[in-house]
Amino acid sequence: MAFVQNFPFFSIILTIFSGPLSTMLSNKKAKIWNMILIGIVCALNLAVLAFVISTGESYTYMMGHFPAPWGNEIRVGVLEALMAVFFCVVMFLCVISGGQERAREIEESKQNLFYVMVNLLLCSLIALVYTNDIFTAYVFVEINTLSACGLIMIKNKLHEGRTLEASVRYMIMSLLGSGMLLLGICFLYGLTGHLLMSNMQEAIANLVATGQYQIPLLVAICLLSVGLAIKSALFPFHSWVPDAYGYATLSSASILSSMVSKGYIFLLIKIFFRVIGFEVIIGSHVLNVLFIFGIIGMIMGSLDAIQENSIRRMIAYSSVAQIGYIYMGLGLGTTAGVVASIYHILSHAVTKALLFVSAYGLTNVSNNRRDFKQLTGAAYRNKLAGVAFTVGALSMVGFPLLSGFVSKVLFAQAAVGVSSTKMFFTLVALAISTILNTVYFMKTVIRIYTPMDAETEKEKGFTRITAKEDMGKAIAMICFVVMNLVLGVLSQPIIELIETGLAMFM
Amino acid sequence: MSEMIMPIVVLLPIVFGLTIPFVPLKSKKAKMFYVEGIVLVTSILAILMLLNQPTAEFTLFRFTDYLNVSFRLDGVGSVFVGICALLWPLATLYAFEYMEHEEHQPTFFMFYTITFGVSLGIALSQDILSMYVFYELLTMVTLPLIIHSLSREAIHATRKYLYYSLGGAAFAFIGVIFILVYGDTANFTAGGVLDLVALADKKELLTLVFFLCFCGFSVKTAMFPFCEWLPTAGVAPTPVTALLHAVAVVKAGAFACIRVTYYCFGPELVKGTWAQTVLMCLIIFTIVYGCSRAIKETHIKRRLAWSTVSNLSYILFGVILMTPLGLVGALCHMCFHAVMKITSFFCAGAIMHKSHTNYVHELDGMGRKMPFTFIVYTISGLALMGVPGMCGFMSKWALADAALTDGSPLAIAGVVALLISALLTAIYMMTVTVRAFFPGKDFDYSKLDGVKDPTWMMLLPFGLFVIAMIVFGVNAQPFVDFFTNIAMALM
Amino acid sequence: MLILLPILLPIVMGSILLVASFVEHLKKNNDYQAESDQELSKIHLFSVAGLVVSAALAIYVGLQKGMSCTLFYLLEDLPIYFAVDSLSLLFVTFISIVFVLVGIYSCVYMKHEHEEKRFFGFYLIVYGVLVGLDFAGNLVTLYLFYEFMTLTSMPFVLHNGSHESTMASLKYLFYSMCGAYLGLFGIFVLYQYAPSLTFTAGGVMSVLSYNGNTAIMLVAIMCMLIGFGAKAGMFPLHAWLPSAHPVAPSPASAVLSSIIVKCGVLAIIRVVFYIAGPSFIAGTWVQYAWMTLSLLTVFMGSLLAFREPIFKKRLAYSSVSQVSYVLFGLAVLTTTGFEGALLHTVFHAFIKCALFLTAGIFIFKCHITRVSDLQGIGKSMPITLWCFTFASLGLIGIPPTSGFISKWYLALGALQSDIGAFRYVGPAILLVSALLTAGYLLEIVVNGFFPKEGTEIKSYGKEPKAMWIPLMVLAGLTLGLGVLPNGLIEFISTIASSLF
Amino acid sequence: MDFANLMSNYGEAVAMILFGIGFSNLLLQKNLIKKIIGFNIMDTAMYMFLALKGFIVGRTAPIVINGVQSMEAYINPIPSGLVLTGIVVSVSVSALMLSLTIRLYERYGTLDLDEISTILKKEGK
Repeated sequence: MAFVQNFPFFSIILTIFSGPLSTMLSNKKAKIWNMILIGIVCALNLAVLAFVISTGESYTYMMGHFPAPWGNEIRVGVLEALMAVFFCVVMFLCVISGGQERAREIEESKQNLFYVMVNLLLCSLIALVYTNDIFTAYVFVEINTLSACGLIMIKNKLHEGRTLEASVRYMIMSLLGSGMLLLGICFLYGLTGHLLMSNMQEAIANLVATGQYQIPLLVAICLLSVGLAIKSALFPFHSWVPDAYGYATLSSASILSSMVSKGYIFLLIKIFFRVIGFEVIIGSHVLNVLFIFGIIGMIMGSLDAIQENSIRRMIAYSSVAQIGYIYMGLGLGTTAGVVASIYHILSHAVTKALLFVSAYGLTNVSNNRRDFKQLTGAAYRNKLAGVAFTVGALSMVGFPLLSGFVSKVLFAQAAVGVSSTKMFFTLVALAISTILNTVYFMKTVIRIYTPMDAETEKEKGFTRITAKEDMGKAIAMICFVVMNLVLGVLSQPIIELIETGLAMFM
Repeated sequence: MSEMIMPIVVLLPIVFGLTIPFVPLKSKKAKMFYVEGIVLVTSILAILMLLNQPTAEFTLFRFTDYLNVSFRLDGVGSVFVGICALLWPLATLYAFEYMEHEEHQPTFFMFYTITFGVSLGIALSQDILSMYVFYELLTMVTLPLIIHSLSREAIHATRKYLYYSLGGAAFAFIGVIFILVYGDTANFTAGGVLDLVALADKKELLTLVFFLCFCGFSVKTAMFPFCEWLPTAGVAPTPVTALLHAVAVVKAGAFACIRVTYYCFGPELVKGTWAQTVLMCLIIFTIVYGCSRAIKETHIKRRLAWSTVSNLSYILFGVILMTPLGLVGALCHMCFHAVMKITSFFCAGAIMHKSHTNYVHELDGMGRKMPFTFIVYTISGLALMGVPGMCGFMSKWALADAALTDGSPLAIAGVVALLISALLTAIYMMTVTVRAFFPGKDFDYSKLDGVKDPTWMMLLPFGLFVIAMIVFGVNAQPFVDFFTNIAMALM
Repeated sequence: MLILLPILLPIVMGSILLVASFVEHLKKNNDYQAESDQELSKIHLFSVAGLVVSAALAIYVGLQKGMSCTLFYLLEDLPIYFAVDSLSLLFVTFISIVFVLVGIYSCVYMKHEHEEKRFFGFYLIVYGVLVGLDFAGNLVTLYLFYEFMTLTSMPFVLHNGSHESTMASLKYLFYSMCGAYLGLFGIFVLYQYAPSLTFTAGGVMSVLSYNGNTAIMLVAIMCMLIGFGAKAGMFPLHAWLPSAHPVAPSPASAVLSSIIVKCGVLAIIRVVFYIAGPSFIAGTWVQYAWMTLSLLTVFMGSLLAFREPIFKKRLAYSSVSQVSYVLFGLAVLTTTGFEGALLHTVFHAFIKCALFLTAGIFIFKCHITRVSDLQGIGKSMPITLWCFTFASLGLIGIPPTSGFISKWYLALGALQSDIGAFRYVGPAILLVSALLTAGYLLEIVVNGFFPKEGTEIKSYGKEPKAMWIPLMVLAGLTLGLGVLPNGLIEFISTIASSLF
Repeated sequence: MDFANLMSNYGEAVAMILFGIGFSNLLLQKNLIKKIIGFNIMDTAMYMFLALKGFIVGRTAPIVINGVQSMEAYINPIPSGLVLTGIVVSVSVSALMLSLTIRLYERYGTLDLDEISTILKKEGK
């Protein structure tokens, strides 16, 4: 066994133990340690990715000394490694981007606790990605939820009440979701007698072949899908999103929007492919339900966003719409659709984080007021943020050369391959949603590029800042923009990776 | 290696355009030379390319294995390249004088130049995806040009433009995807890329998709009911309205419609279906509607914009006839209308620039003060009306010829619409002329003191355009032959 | 190439005048100053000489039967082509006569209208265009000159620069354009279905060519009739005439009313008899519609003229009515009717020209525009009023004036034809209209010579020579052609015989 | 409907009913404490379900006594383990929720989430 194969486990262990460590460090040291840690984890996962690509096949990694079907396992394939690397990178950028806000908004004494949450979150994400054991997955889902909740509620001087309320709402929704998830897992366990994904799949294939327990199986599938859908804020379970994303501190908001919900979706995809089998899922028609809600979400999210008067809440609503895209892709029920969804996970993560970071950059120079009126001319006050926001917005709109375009193409192509009703709805929904996206994003772009005359600016006490004054954000924005372009222009290798990864799932 | 010239032509204005705000040229004049230089070099290269007619393709980059951005020059593309390459340097020259007193000149010229490159990109695109990419880019790079003055009106107009354009593109996108998935190849092929025998069971669906796609692209061409944005966008500086909203942007829409109809879905698929009927009805309605609105409109540039709406639908009418002759007519009008409309817009711009008037009723007596401008305006008006001997007549002739060869009742209705629109054109163009030259006996000319003809930078383009209008009108055969050659490839 | 000379010469000469006027404007910064007498006489000499030379050339060319020339090709199958035939000769002759006479008349008249350079410039150009229209050898060329005629004659209406004239000129433009585009529609259709657009006596249609497309071709021809009928003042596009004529200078109204409306007739003749062929529309709904419209116009025009108090407007309505006589004569599609129509074309040109010139003299000398102010005018200007009287008699159709002959032929043509009730209705309406004509014209004569008692009779002095001589010539022609019409009738019957 | 089947699995049925009660409480109750109670009921129901699944009548805990090594004698230990893990999770979640509730109560003096929302809106932050 190659040494590299240990790395996934190492990264989980490293992150989980760095949590307690961070509590003991001072704020500054905690920050530096976290940066290093994420860097290391990223490097480890990169090595894993390279290894898996070079061998061309996935491997399972036994935890402890019990072999399957009893022990706990980690499974590593191309897709898992890719997601892990990706999450690390985005996490890194999200954390460095929010330094100023954290210093300003979070109480001095609680700042290092933020890093604990980040550690736990990263740990749970990586574990979710790699695990081969469904109950382990459940446990890490809960850890994920708890740490995300921590990120939202962390003592925020500006909006304490809001964040508290938001985190309660978030928790309640999540608990509903995890309750259903757990029930689903119990059902499956009861049906199959296994917890390891590969074994479960065999058992289920057996069940399907013999025609036994069809109804419980269907119930289990429903419970799992709905549970994870609730947790990932699929319409209509999105009521917590705008508050949570809109009032949490910058890093939290970008982390939550770009990764937490994506982790759940990835888990769902994994369950579909690795536990239940995609054929069975397609046969169960659960996908149709997801598809419908995905489409409604796409439209409703955008409509809400249009009415929104605060830039952050607008971006949050846009997330709801984008989650809708992903579920719509899943709902198409083809591999191409799933590839598109996964690609959109990447593209949306990059774009949404970019939007949050740049939106903060813009509100920072507008007295932290986020209603649109105050944002007039913000792009001149913070030029980099203006450009970055524009890029993000264009990507959301599906402008060619940016990542959003490629995922749109992939969705549409996937849609053309399926039955005509679904295809029709998908294409029309894509078109309408594009228009709606245009409406609210480009409205904002135009707004921030409309100059405010110097006097009013002075009167309101708006400042101008350059990129150097907030290096963290500058670096993050530049990196996100570059990633966006890379995803938009050089999509081929990434799509291929996703496809091989999915093939390994089968 | 001759195909290398294609990316150069496209990228040169884009890359050098980006440098305009940053070049360390102090004097205004030097900057002017720099801008004009870029445009001229590009135009010359473009024309060289047209003469050279490279046949090979050039791939700029790949999205995926089968999705890429690549260039190839073909007949229809040549036409569009030709229009852009010939009009842009003149328009730039005009813009120098017009923009004299405006702010943010470097930014303006930056986007102005980039737009040139992007338009050429549309013309040279080899496949529908590349075209779509440049098409979207065009929307974006023209955005700052419309919003230039940053007034409330301009912002409103820009938003409208943006929503309409991107909304249209979103529906056009559906068609793009279908072509990518079902087409034998994504590259433009005369007669379409769909294998109708193999796709026999999908005909209905493909027709629907064609309809959506055509509607999508026709947003830029301001087909009813997607036409409101064009007059609103008239708030932009005149060189922009003239060049972009009479030539590049709207013609890009028409060009895209031609591509989609004749080179992607193919006339064979759509001909005789409900899609053709519905589209044709819309187009015919637009032809008349645009003119009627032009008559009602008193703002001079918006009036011309409505006239553009109507005239663009002439082109679409040719396109939707789905016959080679129809394509000939469409291409004719595409070329000729570019010249005519850019002239009238430039005149309007010169008038607005020199006299700071915006409304038609304020133009009384101006003809005496700006005789050259108004004479040119009148000539362009006559051409638009389709007086024989001017280019407008030739394109009308070609379109009517195509429609009557087709012979269906709708096509004949289209011809009637053309003529009604010509009459309405006479009304809204000639009233201005007559009132400008004959304001009434007691007109007090002292009101117009200080109003005079513009300088050579504006007059030179005028002169050239007038010559062009007459030459095209009197000797249209070479053009028609050229277009016929293109269209014959469809047979 | 000789054929081009009479077309281009006046156009070039006119352009020279226009450019000169334009340059003058630029130089003087738009402050209008009346031309000096010396300058004026130069202009007059230049214009009249130009007119005479071109007229001579034009008639010479007209006499060269079968001369033809292709100028250039708009498209391969769309040549700008000129050819001379007997019809061209007929038209070009009376056009030239009228133009020269009116030209001479204008030299005096235009003194009080200013901007003479511009007037004569356009006057020459219009003449060139009209000659071009006559010599047009195919439909497209005809259309080209037809449009140019509208555009170049528009400045006549605009001439005095008042607000009403602007409005009237726009009305003129839009009506003409509307007509032209209707015509263009027909041309589009004929281009598609007719074997050729070149004028051929008797029409170019063969049974093969319209097989199955008869319906649309008939629609097209109807469109062209209405369209070109706009210029000829035919209902429903007649309304421009009464607006345009009163505001134009009188020589211009004379030309508009006697010549330019006839170009509508020419275009219709070319379409019906040289493209479609009389047999193609004989007995179809087109013929009946055409007859109905023309008769309606005849009656309506006379009626309106009868009620009209303004002199020039009354004459304009009279033109509406009289030109439709011609159209009715054409519409019956018989040899006699056709002869009558052409005769009436020629006669009406002279008569109406004379009438307008009279009106011009009244305006010039007495500043009278209303009919009621003409009481006793015969006392101070007997020559003018006598000429007017002869012309009126001609228009009414009282022998031995020429009008009688043409109306005789028209009525005969109608009676000979096979057109159902129209055989009798037509002549009856013509007769009623003639009575109305007598009513509205003789009223002036009677009042002029025998003023009502108690009216104060002003003395206006004598009319200038350059004005009454052309008038006399025209009145003389009215009478002379009535007495000795044979040559003309023979000539016209050769044209007619080639068509039927 | 095969009620016999239901009767023989009455334990599971009860668990499901409890789950439903807990779920609806969590979803519908306005009072935060009642919500948390609902959550606990829901989770407990789940553990009951798991424990029932893991128990087979006549078998003993998987600890080798008297040298009996036959598979038939023992139950599978994993469900019990899962129950334990689950309890840990739910306890920590409850703790977090309670602490959040306390902070909200301190701040707003009410446990009604909707009221809190109204207050927040009034504050307008």
